Amino acid sequence: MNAVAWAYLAYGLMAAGALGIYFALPRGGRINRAAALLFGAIAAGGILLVMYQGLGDTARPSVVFAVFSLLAVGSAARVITHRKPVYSALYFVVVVLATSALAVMAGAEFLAMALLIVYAGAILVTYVFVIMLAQQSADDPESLSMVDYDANSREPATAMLAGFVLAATLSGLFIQRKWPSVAAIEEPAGNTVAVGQELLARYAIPVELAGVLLMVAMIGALAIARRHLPNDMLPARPPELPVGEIGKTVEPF
Amino acid sequence: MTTAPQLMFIGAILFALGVAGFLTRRNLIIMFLCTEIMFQGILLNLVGMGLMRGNLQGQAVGLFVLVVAAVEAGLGLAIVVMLYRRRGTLDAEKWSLMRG
Amino acid sequence: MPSQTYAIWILLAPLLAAVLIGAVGLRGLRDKSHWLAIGGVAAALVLALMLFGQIRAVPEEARADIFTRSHKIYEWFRPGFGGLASLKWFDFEFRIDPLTGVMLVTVLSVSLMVVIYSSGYMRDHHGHPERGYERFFAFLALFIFSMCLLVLAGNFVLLYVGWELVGLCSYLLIGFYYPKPSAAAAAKKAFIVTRIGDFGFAMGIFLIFWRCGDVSFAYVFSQAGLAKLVGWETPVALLLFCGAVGKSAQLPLHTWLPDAMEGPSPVSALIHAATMVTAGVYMVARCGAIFTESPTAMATVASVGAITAFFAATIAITQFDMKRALAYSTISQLGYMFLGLGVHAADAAVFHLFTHAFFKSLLFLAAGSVMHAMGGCIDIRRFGGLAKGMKVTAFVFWVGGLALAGFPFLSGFWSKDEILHAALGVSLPLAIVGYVTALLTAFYTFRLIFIAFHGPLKLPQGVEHAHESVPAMTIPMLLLSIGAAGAGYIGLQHGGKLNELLRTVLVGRLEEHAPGMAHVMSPEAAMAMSGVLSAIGILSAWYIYRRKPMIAMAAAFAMRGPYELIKNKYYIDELYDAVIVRPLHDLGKFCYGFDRYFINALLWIITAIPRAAGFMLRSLQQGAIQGYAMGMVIGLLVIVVAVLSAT
Amino acid sequence: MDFVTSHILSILIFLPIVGAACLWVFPPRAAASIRRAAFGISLATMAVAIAATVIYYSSSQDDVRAVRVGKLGLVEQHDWIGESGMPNPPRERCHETPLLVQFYVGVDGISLPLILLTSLLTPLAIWASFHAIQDRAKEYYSLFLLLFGAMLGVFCSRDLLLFYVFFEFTLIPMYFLVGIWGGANRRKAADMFFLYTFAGSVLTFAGVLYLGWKTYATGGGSLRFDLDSLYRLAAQGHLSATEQTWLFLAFFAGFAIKVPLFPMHTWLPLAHTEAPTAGSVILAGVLLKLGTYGFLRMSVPMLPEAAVNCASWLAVLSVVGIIYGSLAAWVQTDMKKLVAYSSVAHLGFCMLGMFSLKMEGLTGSLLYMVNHGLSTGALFLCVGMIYERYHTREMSKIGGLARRMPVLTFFFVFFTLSSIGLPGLNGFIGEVLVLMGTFISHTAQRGSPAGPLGPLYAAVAGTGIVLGAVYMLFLCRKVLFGPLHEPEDHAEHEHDAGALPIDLTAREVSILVPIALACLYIGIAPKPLFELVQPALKTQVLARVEPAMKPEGSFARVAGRPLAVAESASTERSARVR
Repeated sequence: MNAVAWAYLAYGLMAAGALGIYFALPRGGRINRAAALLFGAIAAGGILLVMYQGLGDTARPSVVFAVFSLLAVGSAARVITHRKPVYSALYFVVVVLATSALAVMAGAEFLAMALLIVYAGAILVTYVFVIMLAQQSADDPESLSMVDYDANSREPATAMLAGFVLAATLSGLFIQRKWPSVAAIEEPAGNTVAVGQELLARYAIPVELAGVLLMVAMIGALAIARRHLPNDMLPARPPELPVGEIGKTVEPF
Repeated sequence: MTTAPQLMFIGAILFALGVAGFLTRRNLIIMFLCTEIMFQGILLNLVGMGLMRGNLQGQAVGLFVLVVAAVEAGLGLAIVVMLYRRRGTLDAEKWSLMRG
Repeated sequence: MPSQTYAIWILLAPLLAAVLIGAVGLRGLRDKSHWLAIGGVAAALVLALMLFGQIRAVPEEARADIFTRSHKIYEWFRPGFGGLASLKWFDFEFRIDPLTGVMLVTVLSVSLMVVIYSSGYMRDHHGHPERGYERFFAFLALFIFSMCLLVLAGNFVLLYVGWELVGLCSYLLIGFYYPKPSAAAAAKKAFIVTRIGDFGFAMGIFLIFWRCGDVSFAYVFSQAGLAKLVGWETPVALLLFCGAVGKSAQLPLHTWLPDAMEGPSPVSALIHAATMVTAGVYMVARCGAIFTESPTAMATVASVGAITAFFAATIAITQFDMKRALAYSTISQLGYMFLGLGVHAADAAVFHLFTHAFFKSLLFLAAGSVMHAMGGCIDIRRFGGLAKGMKVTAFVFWVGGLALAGFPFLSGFWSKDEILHAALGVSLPLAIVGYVTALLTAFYTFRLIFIAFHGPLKLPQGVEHAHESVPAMTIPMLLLSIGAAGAGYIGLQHGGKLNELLRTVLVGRLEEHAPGMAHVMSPEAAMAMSGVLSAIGILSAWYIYRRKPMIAMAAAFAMRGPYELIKNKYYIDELYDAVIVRPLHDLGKFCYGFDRYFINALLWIITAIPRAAGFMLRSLQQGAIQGYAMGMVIGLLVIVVAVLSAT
Repeated sequence: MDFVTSHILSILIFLPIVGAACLWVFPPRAAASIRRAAFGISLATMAVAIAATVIYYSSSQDDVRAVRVGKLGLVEQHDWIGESGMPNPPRERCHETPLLVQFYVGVDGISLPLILLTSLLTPLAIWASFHAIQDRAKEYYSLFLLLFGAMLGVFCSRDLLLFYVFFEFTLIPMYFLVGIWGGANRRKAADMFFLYTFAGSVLTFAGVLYLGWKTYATGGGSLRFDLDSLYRLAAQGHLSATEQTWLFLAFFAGFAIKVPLFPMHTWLPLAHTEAPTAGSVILAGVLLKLGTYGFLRMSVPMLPEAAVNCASWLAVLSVVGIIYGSLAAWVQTDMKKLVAYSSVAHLGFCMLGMFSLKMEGLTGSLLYMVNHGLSTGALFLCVGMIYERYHTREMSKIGGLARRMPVLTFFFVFFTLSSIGLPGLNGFIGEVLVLMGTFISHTAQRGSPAGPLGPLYAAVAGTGIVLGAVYMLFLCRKVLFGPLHEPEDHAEHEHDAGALPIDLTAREVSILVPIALACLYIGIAPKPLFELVQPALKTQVLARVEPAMKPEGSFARVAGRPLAVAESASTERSARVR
């Protein structure tokens, strides 16, 4: 099969996946679970097929690689289709785990660990906290029923179309591409040391800037979250001394 | 021979999934999760590109992606909390002050 | 002492007085402010007399050189830079010659009298100064400074400076009683109407500058300067004459002068009779070298003068406001002067200017004295027979009136006769107009005198009895009456010292320009004729207003139409208002409306384009995050496709 | 000390800007200290400006004093963007066209009077705000100082792009000054002011870029914007007549709106009326001069052919503006609006004189800029002082103030007279020279070729003198003279705490006195000013325009007596020596 045929196959598979997610998306009533599963399975199979055969003359990934790939894609699909935010968050943990596994297999151990620590350890915890903060309390009877914006999607068809076109275009790009063969990266002292040297040698200033960015964000988050009440509920400013008419009613600029 | 194409393929699919989710879900928190999925896709792509080129720049830049993701999560979620306090809802469609 | 030092101090004395009064008058001097003014003007007068003595002492053969010299004080500003010729500065320079000397003496002597008079006039009957007393003297001193500057100026631009400054002082002094709306309006009118004339004057100066490249009298009136003006004399002279018309209140710009009587009487006497209004005459006399080269200009000057003289005299007959009547008389007499200038008798014109300054300021001061006694009333219908109570005032009014009427052997007789005689030599119609006007002059002057001073005593309401003014007012009037009676003897027609002296600088005496001119009358016959005419005028006034008052009324009734026309000053004010002022004001409104409705509408249309575009694109802005995200995805796809198709 | 003297212009420009930043150390409630500090900074800047003048006067080269030959002085030249001295890159690398923008400043006799004017008016304007501005003092005064620095920068710049940056930067503080501290309709006024002027100067920017590209294309090595190179373009014939015309129009768009020339003036009455007093003073006194200065410094010498060709059109617009502005001023009922329309008329005179392209007219035009700044600025101050007491600008509501406020009346009349060109005061000199220059423009004489205008223009514009007297005296009569008439509610406010006394305070008198003295000085003994201005106008402007003018005017040919043609030939050569 030539690349063009593979590409058309991939388009079909992407369409199947998009359909599957379309059926799986929450939209008020019952979900057509069967259709979702069917199309999802077709898409998963197709992904495997493309991965092993469609990407030109590259190395064939291992079974473990394939499993983690499917796990990542499937969990991501669940994140965007699950009705309950908490479950979405948990599925996202799975995505992160799978991704870091893939990274390990690609030789990026340090990045994989950082990914695990930062995402699973920090970011996801924040998400869960926020989800808990942002749900009605347990005494509230309504909290048991689904809120409207979780139960209903917004224009699922258009969104899926956009996602499909994007995925299809990118896949087509990958499939038709002539992949170059390159030498493996030399890492005499191991991946961590190599990445560290790379960061501090080539990216020293961006690293510093990233530190600054983190600090700014921290302060920003504090400043935003500290504000308890909207402005109009704050006590009024004390009245000012009477002044001349010029510049009397001044508005901030 | 590496698995770079496969990594990038999976990354692209993750990215597309994130986009689709971002477009269709209305819960602000889930939308943020979708952006995180997109980040994952990009990370995988970066790793793949690094492999393809035979250097470590992909991984190094990947770390910056992590930083941005962390910052985005911190600030974004703070905003979400604030917005939720104001209106008592997480519905993205309720926030449309910029409608022309 | 060199003559320019005199000139500087003549200027500085009144200027310092003005500045000092302005600086300390408000706090310290108050009702003693007049001493500074009197001191300054007296000092200037003494200096002017000394200067005049010096001018007279210049030997005959040196005159041509010395009198055309320019006395440079400092460099003022320069028009150009770069070329050699245009390196020349406009200097602050003086010209000192007999004309200047005569003007200075005239101006300063009348000024001194008026300033002294004012110290009595600007008070109420208890001797308390009026509000703004010190301001009055500061302005007066400033005026005297400006007038001296005008006559001393050695170039056209400096002449223009004095010209405008006297206009300013006139504005300030007419508006002295500024809370009175009519005074404020009259001041504004005076300034603006004269400015219309000044516009022409300025254009004339530009024309001279364009042709000659210089504005100094010393150059322009020299052979070289006049050579460059060849062919351009008529426009130059006519434009300059515009300025004179405005300043000297000739037709058609005469309307401001009667209104200017809103000012205090001393101001009317000094500025609007004796000095400022004669600046036009002075200027035309000064520029005689240009005017005499252009027959057209001379004819224009003479006819404008003659027509104005007659025209104003007719109005003067019908006025009941004593000062206004005198103001029209001033216009009429100024017309005589221009007639004189136009018929190549510049020396006679300046002579008349000289005598007129005395008798007309005397008349105004006397009118002021009457007004002071009548509690501010000046309408001759409301008082009469004042001669009994106000002997001095009545006496000086008689002297001034006789001089104005050209009664034989008083000053006005000599000077007016000289003008008329010269006119006879040039144009019979103009001379006839002049003689008729002489008759009218005698008539209206004595109309005033007989109504106001003779007959049964009649006083306006609120005035118990007519009492004579204080010595501070009567003494200057008496002194001036000496001048009014005797000033003519300085310049007796033939062989008069004054005329002799003036002729050394004034260009274009009759004989030179019209050698073969036919004399209609001998000088003696002309003299006799004007004396007879003035006597007829006086007698008829006596007959009509003392003997048969009904005649005046009957005549007025019989010729209602013409009477009303003349009484309302030929409706010229109304005409100007309807033809010039109102249309211009409406045009202003139109301009403002054009701004607001047309230009801004255009702007609205231009700005409507982006506004409409925004309105159309607005629906794209949904406000929802996902909408924007969709846009981003589409953009991303476009980029991907573009990259794809490129590689 | 040497550093100071050699960097005096940088100090001059940045002192107020740094000062504006320094104001922020004060606590916001310390309004009194803030305004005192702002006033002090502005006075210091004024001192620096005077020092710069003195240094320029004493500077000489080869025993020739710079001021005598109108040469540039106090020059500072640093690369700002790009570097100078680079060779022209090869053709294939032309997409890397190097940009060269310099911080290039210098003064000559054209800019110094305007710098002095700015540094006289701004401290006085700041001083005049002491009572009127109580709210948000820190923002107000720091914006004012920023404006000060930007205005000085415009007059000092010798690099077109630097000029443009400063030129545009003045908009920002002024926008806020009008928009925040203005009158009732301030928002609209500020928006209109900003958009109007900005729309024009965007087109100017296109012209600026084109000129920069042209310097590169003709071998300048990079996109240069320094005036020396730009002047050279036309002088060496690199700009065709068509190019010049289009560039002239581009510059015209920016400058004419700023001036403002009829019919682009409608922003001015609104902005003047709504701005706070000090804002109006600066707006009229200095900001309008940026436009005329732009014409004088950029359009005329840089695009001489276009200037000669377009002069009659500009003159027509100016003359229309003179009459139109005067008439429109006459029918106003709002004092400030009246003075604002008078600015339209006055600036018409200014433009007319400039485009006579004669020394007389150019000198008059430059002096007119200064004079208008002094007299109109002072009139706005006077109107502001009345406003602070009566809270109205309507002429129908007040009248006869001479009785209540004799001191104010004195100054008001004084500046009115200065504004209508009374001899002995400043206005006269400018007016007479402008009209004189216009009048004689058409003839080639005394070393200068024939200019584009003629007596007709002067005659029509001369009616503006009469109309000027009409509307200004109308204002005086309405407001100062006549029976006393005050707003009904005035008595209630009269005894409020913090209300001003009836007549002027010592502070207000001290604000007006320096301006009055300057008016008298220019009116009576302006010789030093002429010696400063005229050589500079000759070398910087006339020497560059005159080659584009016809050697002999059409009018003179008709008259049949061309004057001093031979004389002009010899002197013209000497005039071009720099």
